[in-house]
Order: sequence, then structure tokens, then C-alpha cells
Amino acid sequence: MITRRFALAAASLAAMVYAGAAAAQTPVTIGAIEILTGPNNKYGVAIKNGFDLALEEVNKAGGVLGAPLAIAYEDSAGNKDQALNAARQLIGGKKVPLILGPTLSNEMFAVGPIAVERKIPIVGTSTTANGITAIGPYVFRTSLPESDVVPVTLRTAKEKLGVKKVAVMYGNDDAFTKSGYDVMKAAIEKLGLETVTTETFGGKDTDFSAQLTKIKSLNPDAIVVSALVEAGAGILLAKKALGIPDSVRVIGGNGLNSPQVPLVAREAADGTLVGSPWFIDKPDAANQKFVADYKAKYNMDPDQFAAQAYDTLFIVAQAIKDAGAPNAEKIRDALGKVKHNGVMGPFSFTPDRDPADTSGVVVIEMKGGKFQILK
Amino acid sequence: MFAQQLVNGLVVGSTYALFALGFTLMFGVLGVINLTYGFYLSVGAFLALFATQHGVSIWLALPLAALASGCVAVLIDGLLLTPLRRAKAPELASLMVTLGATLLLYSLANAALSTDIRRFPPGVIDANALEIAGIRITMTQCLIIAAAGIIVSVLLWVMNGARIGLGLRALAERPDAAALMGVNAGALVRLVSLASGTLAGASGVLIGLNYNAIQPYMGEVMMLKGFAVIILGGLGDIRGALVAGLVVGMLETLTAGYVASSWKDAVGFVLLVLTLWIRPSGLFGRLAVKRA
Amino acid sequence: MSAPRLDVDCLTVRFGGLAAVDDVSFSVAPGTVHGLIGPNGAGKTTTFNLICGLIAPTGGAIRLDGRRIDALPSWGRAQLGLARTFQNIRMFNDMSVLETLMTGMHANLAESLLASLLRLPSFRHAERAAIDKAWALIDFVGLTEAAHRRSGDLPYGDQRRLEIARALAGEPRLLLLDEPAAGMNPSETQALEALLETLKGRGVSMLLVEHDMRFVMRLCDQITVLNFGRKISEGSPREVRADPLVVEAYLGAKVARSLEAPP
Amino acid sequence: MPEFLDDFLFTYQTLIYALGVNGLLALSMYVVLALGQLSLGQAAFMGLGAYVSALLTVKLGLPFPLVLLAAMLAPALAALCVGAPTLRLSGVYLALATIGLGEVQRIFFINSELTGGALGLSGIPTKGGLISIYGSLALALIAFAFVARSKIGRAMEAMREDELAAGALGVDLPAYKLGALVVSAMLAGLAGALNAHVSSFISPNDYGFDAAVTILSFALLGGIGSPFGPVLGAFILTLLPEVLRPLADYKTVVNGSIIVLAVIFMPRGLLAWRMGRAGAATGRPK
Repeated sequence: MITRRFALAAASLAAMVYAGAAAAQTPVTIGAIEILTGPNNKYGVAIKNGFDLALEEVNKAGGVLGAPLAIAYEDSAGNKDQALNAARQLIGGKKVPLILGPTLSNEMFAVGPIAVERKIPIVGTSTTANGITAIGPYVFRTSLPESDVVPVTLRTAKEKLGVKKVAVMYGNDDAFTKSGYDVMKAAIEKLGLETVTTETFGGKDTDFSAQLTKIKSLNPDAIVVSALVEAGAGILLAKKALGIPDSVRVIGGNGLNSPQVPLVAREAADGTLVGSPWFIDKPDAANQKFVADYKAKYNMDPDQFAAQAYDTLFIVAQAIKDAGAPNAEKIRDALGKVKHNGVMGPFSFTPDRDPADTSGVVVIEMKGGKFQILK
Repeated sequence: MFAQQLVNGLVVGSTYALFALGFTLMFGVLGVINLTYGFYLSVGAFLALFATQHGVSIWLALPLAALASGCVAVLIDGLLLTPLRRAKAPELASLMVTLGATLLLYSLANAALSTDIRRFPPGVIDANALEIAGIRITMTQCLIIAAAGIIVSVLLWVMNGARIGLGLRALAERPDAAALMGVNAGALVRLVSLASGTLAGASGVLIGLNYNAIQPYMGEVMMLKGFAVIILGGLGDIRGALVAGLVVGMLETLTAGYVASSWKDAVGFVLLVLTLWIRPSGLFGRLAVKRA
Repeated sequence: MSAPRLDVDCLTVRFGGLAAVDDVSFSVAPGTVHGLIGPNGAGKTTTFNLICGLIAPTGGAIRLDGRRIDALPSWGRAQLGLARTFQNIRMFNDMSVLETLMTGMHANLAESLLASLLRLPSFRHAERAAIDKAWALIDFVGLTEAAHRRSGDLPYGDQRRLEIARALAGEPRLLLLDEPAAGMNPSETQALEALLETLKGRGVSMLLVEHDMRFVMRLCDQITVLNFGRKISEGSPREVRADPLVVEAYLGAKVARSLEAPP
Repeated sequence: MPEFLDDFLFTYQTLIYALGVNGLLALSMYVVLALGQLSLGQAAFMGLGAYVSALLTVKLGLPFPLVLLAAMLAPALAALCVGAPTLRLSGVYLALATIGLGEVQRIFFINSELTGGALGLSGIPTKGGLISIYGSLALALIAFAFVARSKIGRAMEAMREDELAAGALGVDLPAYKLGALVVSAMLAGLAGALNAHVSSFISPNDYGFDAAVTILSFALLGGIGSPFGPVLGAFILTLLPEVLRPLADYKTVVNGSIIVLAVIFMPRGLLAWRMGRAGAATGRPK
């Protein structure tokens, strides 16, 4: 909480220093619900870092509607009830005209209906599960759903690497990895790939030898994995230890698109393929500035959660400006029309409030601990 | 493939056994289910991690970290359980107190160390797998299997043969009578805590080496499996813990390999429930009778 | 209520290879006080626990009025009218004296769950009757002043009496007393003896384990002597006292003890 | 409704519901602890109630009262299965067996198509609310307070203080233990069902080991001398993180400390209050 209050204070302070005239105004405050504590807080903290970095820039450039923009953070701790409480606080108590977050798709399934009930736009930056925006007409998301990314990855693997037979592994006890699997399964069928076996594991498992031994005996061309960092790195290590050849690539979902993977799996991570609208070494100038600023401010590398949050804040700020007033209904209408060119590439919403543009998606492969575009 | 799966099962099973040994020893002698036990596993792994990061050889870091975990175990036992023993509190009180302590310790560890997954520095141990007749096994895995076997033999020898074992068994069966017989109960309690904490710490280092995944909550995950193993083996039964660990590990691996990996984690708990229904005293049938 | 007859037939229990109670038989006749004595480790408390159902026998039979009870759990035997006290007092520390006695009436108190939930008249009558009966018992054992005190806070002698009263509350047909005078001072022992005499006068059968020989000899009609888990003698106090085997067992133990202890 | 009241109810609705549901859960824990047993399966029973009720509402559209009944019966059955074999063993077996139940159930929910796997069930229609939650809580409280002041309540306390002595007085120990576990499971199931129908979304990981420990800390904070203690404990632990926001970040630390401190220093609960056990005035007869 101390950190949260500090962040708020810092944000307003920054606004005062950089935007003299605007400082006189009470800030326009929007809400954000993220996992700031607990076992999954690395996602929430990265997102908050992304927001704060962008917020600084927005306020340096004069804020919105002649006033600084501020974010009131609420911690969900990854707990659905706490996320619900947070949303009700923000809507009923702080009367925010817009909510950013929450971090997990599960939390959005709980919180979304409340925002819809109160007609407050809510913008997920990391909620990639299927059916998120179907919750209601006020639920937006800026993260490309897995269903937009995974087919690109698999198609590229098929075309460039000649993958025909795949084995599938997914974490079945987590909504994120399970919905990632659902998307993979559909894409595999659509591309006409053969699935030799489908194996599951638990998010906290460390032993994958039984599943991989079985997979090894079935000789697939690639292993398609829907996992978060921990299990994903474990799978890569076990794959190497069991002597599955490097030519059998691991094709991952969003969960494997993390700088943590090579930190743990080291050389075993080489060859991993993921699709993403963003990766840290993306060469354009906007991204290089973002990465440099982020490193300078937080002394660590940004991940895609931070990048998505960074872009989202600009999109939201734009919408508030376009709306002309901090009014939920007007902001919602304006959001639908925003066009933004950020570190993730060109962005706009579909009529169903999902990201419209998938042209930014590239397939990247791990080489020597870094992602680079698959040639 | 079958042979490889058997080896996989043997490794997983030895891991469980290694973990369950100290757990069941604690129950067998001290008569409490000490839920903080899993935490000593995390302690061992992290201490060894920090030591090796500072250039200490793993062969030195392993025993030091294990022993340090043992000391933590003695400390926690002294803080939490000794007062309860003195007050002759019911056994469930100690179960609850260690439950609360577990929650506390893991939350603090998560806050201090973050939940990021970590790994030993490269080259602390030869990570390349040996390949014998198509079966691959790493050095660490051999070490785990050997450790489980050796530790069980030593424990059985101590409990049944050595002089100190007599005192331990007396303490287990009649704590008050043991005191009358001149057994220094306090010292023995500390010794048992030290021994089981050390076992937990050592298994933490080995597990961390084998799976390359060190996290504060690694002990918590192991703990749930640990319950199944010690019940199946019979609470307090050392030989039972070894066999049950191997059985659970093997069955899990075979379930994942030949039935469905989604049911792998259910194996241990189904065995637990079956044991309670059919033979609550565990595989070797030495029932931990309630003390009147 | 008629006093029952307790028959213990060839009772045996082994722990490991050791027979703690070995082929012991005796009977408690209706309305009598039966003593069970013997040197330390003779198997008295074990016999007691076998009769109450805390330990399962290896062999033999226990009958209450001719009905086998050795397969019943302890509460089943209590429901048939067997009540006991413990060698180390077992209080319900947080309960008041009055509540403790009401708890003692458990087996005989007719209160259904439904009646308690709905506070039906039947429930209220039962509770009122229980409270009245508890007061009568409190007066009987002389704890009137302490009626509302926490039983864990009572002095030792009062706790002993409360434990006996708790056992009596269930209107037992046979009362098993495990060293009731242990740890009492002479005046407390005297009060206890008077209490037990009164009970005997009311026709309650009792089985008594006790170390205080004078106490046992005065109170008991019949005595069974155990040594090393076996019955070595049985009869009236006078007969038992005269039995050379008994003298030897006790003397032997005494001599052995005096040899062990430094002068 | 005036706007400020509407805002207030909206803002604190989740909290208000959570207070009631957690109160019920604390009571479910109380029944077991009150006779000296420990169940770590309360979260599992809650989850079973939640899933059964949600499925019956969503798939079959059964009327709500019937759904609630089913949500109580299913966990009761599970409690019988786990409780029966462990009753004659020492209390640790029940504690470990209920942990096992929770895990088996979680694995089932994750793998079953019917329960939506890890994605859980979303779009559960809102049913019940203030009246059904607080009505159940009030009914349960009154029932437990009445039972506490009766033969059954005395037997339960006797078992907690000294099981051996209670047995010697004719208290049928296994029947009481099993009865308490079943009642406890039914209450937890009811709490789960009520919660599921006001939060629209449930998933398997909501009912894990952490939840079980939290429920235990409710009861231990409040103390088990009376049924009111655990409910108060639940209220405090639910409100505390909302009132003192800094505490929210350390919720698990707080819960853990409460358990440790309560057991070692205040075995009667931090809010020790024991209610009398007689169902009528205990004065001398006139």
C-alpha cells in the first residue's frame, strides 16, 4: 500500500513539475486493478511499471483535458474476491470513469460483469483468454488474444520448418494455459497437422519426464506447449535431458514469451518458437526508446506485459482526450475509434472491442538467450 | 521406452522417499505432524543456491546447506512445539501451530525472495546425461537414488541397532517414561529435529539440482505428495516411507506414460484414501496408536 | 434399579509377548464393594481398562448380568451402566461443576436434537430435571459452595469428589474407582470413605483399585489380589490378609524396594 | 433508494456478501473444532457445494431452494466417505484425509469437461443475496447456540477437553465425530452455493489448501467457546484488510500469525468467550 500511495504521489508530483498549468487542476483519475502482491505479482508489477512509465510521458506532454492523468491502483493479489472488491471500490467509491486490468482472465470473468452493470469501460491489457470481450459491451482488451497469435506461429512453423506431426503439452490447472491449449488445438486442426499425443501437467509440477519420454517415443516434428514460465522452462530442460533432438522445436504460447525462460532453461531454451506482437529486441525506434527508458527507470528488462500496458495507457489517454470529458460513456465511445501506433505496432479496436490489427505479430525464436525473428 | 519410464519413476520415487523420510521420522519419534517440514526443503535449496553463487563447490554447499536447514528445524521446533509439549497440548494443537507457521514462513519467504524460479549457476554439477542402452540418466539422478537407499539403511540401523535408537524408541512410545529412564528427552527431540531438518535440506538441494527449479514454495508442493507417501507407508515407518515413495513415484510415472497424464497427480491421493479405507496402518502395518 | 453382577472370566491381554493380565477371573456380586489390589505393576489398572473397554482383551470374557460386553466400545459399556473414575483425574476444565455433572448424565438424559433445536417443552423439562439432580449431587458430595466454579480451578480433593459425582450422575449400576484416594490427605481420605460408605448403603456396586490398605480393608466386602498379572488370592479382607501368598507378594515388593533405596 | 446508499451498497456488496459467507464457513469449522477434531477439507466441501449448485442451476435450471439442498447433500456424502474410515484413528488421520479429499476433488474439477476444467464455470445467474446469506447465517448461529446449551453441546465440549473421559460417560464418540463432520460439510457446501450464486464465476483453484487454512484462522481467531466467536473471527479477518489496507498485502502473514499465536498463547481463541452449557437457568431448585 505504501508503494501504491507513493506511486500516486509520484505521479501527481511528476505532473506538477512537468506540466505547470495542468498541475493546478485536480487530476483525472482512472482506476487499475492488478496483482501487486502474492505469488503472481510479477505480472501485475510489470504491468504497473508499464503504466507508470507511460503516465509520466503523458503528463510530461500536458496530461489530458488540461489536467494531469492519475491512476488509482488496487491490488487484487490474484484473488477473484479481492479483485471484485477493488472494482466496486473504484466504481462506487472513487467514481473512476475507466478501469485498467485486471491482470488475469479469471479475474476479468468475475469483475467484467460489474463494470458492464455500471457501464464503466474496463480495459484488459493481459487477459488473453477466449470470451473476455463477450462479457459485455464495456469490456475491451488491448492484448491480442491467443487465438490471433497462435495460428500465425503454427502456420509459420509449418511453412518454414516443415512441421507436420506435433505433440501437445499444456498446463491443465490454470485458466490461462488451458485456454491457450484450446486455441492451439483448434489451430492445429485447421492447419491439418497431426497430433501424436496430448499431455497435461500441473503449473507447479517440476517433473515432466514421464510425458516427454512418451513424446520422444512418438517422434513428433515439434512439441506445442501451453505453459507459464516455470513449467515451460522445466519442460525445455527435461526435453534436453531426455535427449529429444534440438530439431524438434518447442512451439510456445504467450506464456513462453518471457525473458525468464532463458534465465532458467539457458541453452535448453534455444530454438523455442513463439509468436508475439512484441519482443524486447524489436528493432523499431519507439520500442528501443521504451526499452531504454524502462531499463533506466526500473533497472530491469521489460516484458510483454509491461509493453502492452505501456501502449494501453497511451490508447486510454487518447480516448479520454477524444471524449472531451472524464465521462464513462463518452470514453467508451471514443475508445472504439482510437488509432495508436505504439511499441506493439499499429493498434485499433474491432467492433467487438478486441485488437483489430494482427499485422504486428511476428514469429520469434530463442537463440543464445535472446529472441529474434525466425528467418 | 518402458525401461526409460521405469528409470523416470525410480528417480521421482526416490525424490519422494528422500523427502518423506525426515517427515515420517519426525512423526515417528516426536509424534507430531510438523507441516513446516516442507519449508526446510526450500531453506536447503536456497542456501545451497546462494553458496554456489558465491563460488562454493556444490559438494561443500550440499552438506552445509542441509545442516543449516537442520538448525532452522531445531530453532522452529524450539519456538513452536516445545511450549506445546511442555503444556501437554493435544496433538492437533501442534498440527495447527505448524500449519500457521507454514503459511507465515512461505509468505515471508515469497516476499523476501520473490516467486521467480531460479537455478544453480552453470557447471556446479555435470548436467549431461549418461546413456546406457538407450536409457538416459543424469549424475544428479543417480545421486538421488543412491541417497534414498543409503539414508534409509542408516536410519534403520540407528533406530534398530544403535544405542541411541533405544532412547529414540523409548521417547516415541512413552515420552514420560523415557524421561524417568534417564533419557534426555530435550536433547533427543533436538537431535531428531536436526536430523529430519537436515534430510529435508539435503533433499531440497538434490531436487533443486535435478529439476533446476528453486522457488520458495517448492517445499509446499512436495508437502502434499509427502502426506500421501507417509500415510501409505504408515505414519512413522521409515522402511514404509521408502517403499511408499517409490510406489507413488512409479505409479505416477506409469500413469502419465500409459494412462493419462491428467490423472498423474491424483495417484498419490487416491492411494491415500484407499490406504485409510483398507489399511490405515500403512504398507507394513505398524499403526501409530493413540496414546491414552 | 437393580445392582448387576459383573463376571470377569479368564481375562488375558498380551502386549507384545508379555501378558499384562493373565487368565484372571473374579466376580463382583450385586450391591457389594469389591477390591482389586496388588503391588505396583500387578495389572490392576490394565484389568480396569479392559473392563471399561479402553483396551481390547486378547482372550477371556467380561459379562454384565450375564451379557457379554467385551466387544462393546467404552461408551457402549457406559450406556449399560458402567461408570468409572480415573487414576489421574480427568476433568472437563472449562466446565463449571454443575455443567460437569450434567455432562455425567449424558447416557440417561432424554434430549433429542430436534427438541433441543426447537426448545420444545420436553427439552426444557429434561434440562430442568438434570439441573435439579445435579444440585442434589453437588450437595451430596459437598461441593455446594463450588457449584458455579470452573472445575479446572478446584483443589485436588474437590476434583476427586467431582469426578466421583460425575460418575454417579449417570446413575451407574457398577462404579469402577481407580485409586480414588491417591494423593489425598488423611482428612480428605476420611471424607471420601464416608462418601463411599453412603453409596454402598444405597446399594451401588463398586470395583475399587486402591493402594491405601486400611481404606480397602475397611470398605471392601471381597478382595481379589493380583501379582504379575495373575490372580494370587481372593476372599474377604480377613482371608486375604491372612493369605501367606499375599503377604509374600507385598513383603517381597517391600523388601525389594527397601533394598533398592539407599538407607 | 438514495444515490449515496445505492453507491454504498454497490461498493461494498462483495464485502457484505463475503462477510456472511465467511461467517458460515467459520461456523462449519467450529462444528468440527468444537469436539476436538481438525478438518482441512472445509474449502473442498465449499467447492463441492459451489460446483454442484452452479451446475444444477446452469444446466438443469432447478429452483434455488432445491439447488441449495443438493449443495448440502453432496458434501455430506463426501464427508461420510472421508470421515468413516478415519474416525477410530487419531485425529491427524482425519486432517490428512481431508487434505487428500481436497486435492482429489481439485484434480477432478480440472479434468472434467462438465465443470469447465481450469477455466471454471462462468455466467452463473445471480440468485439469493442478502436475505439468503444472512438468513442462513442467523439460522445456523441460533441452532448452534441452542445445541451448545444442551446435552449435545456438553458432550462436544467434553470430547474436546478429554475424549477418553467423555467416552467413559457414554458419549458415542464416532457418532458425534461423524455427525459433526457431516453437518460441517453441509454448512460449507451451503456457503459455497450461496457464494457461487452471487459471484457469477467459480474456478477449481478458489477452493484450495490456502482457502482451507484461511477458514481455520477465522475459527481460531474467534475461539470456539461459543459459535459466536468464529463468526466474529471471520468478520474481523474479512474486514481487516479492507479497513487497514496495508494489511491486505500481508494477509497470509496475518492469518498465519493468528493461528500460531492463538494455539500457543491463547488456546481458547483471541476473543475468548465461553457460553454456558445448560439449557435453562442453573439456579438451585426452589
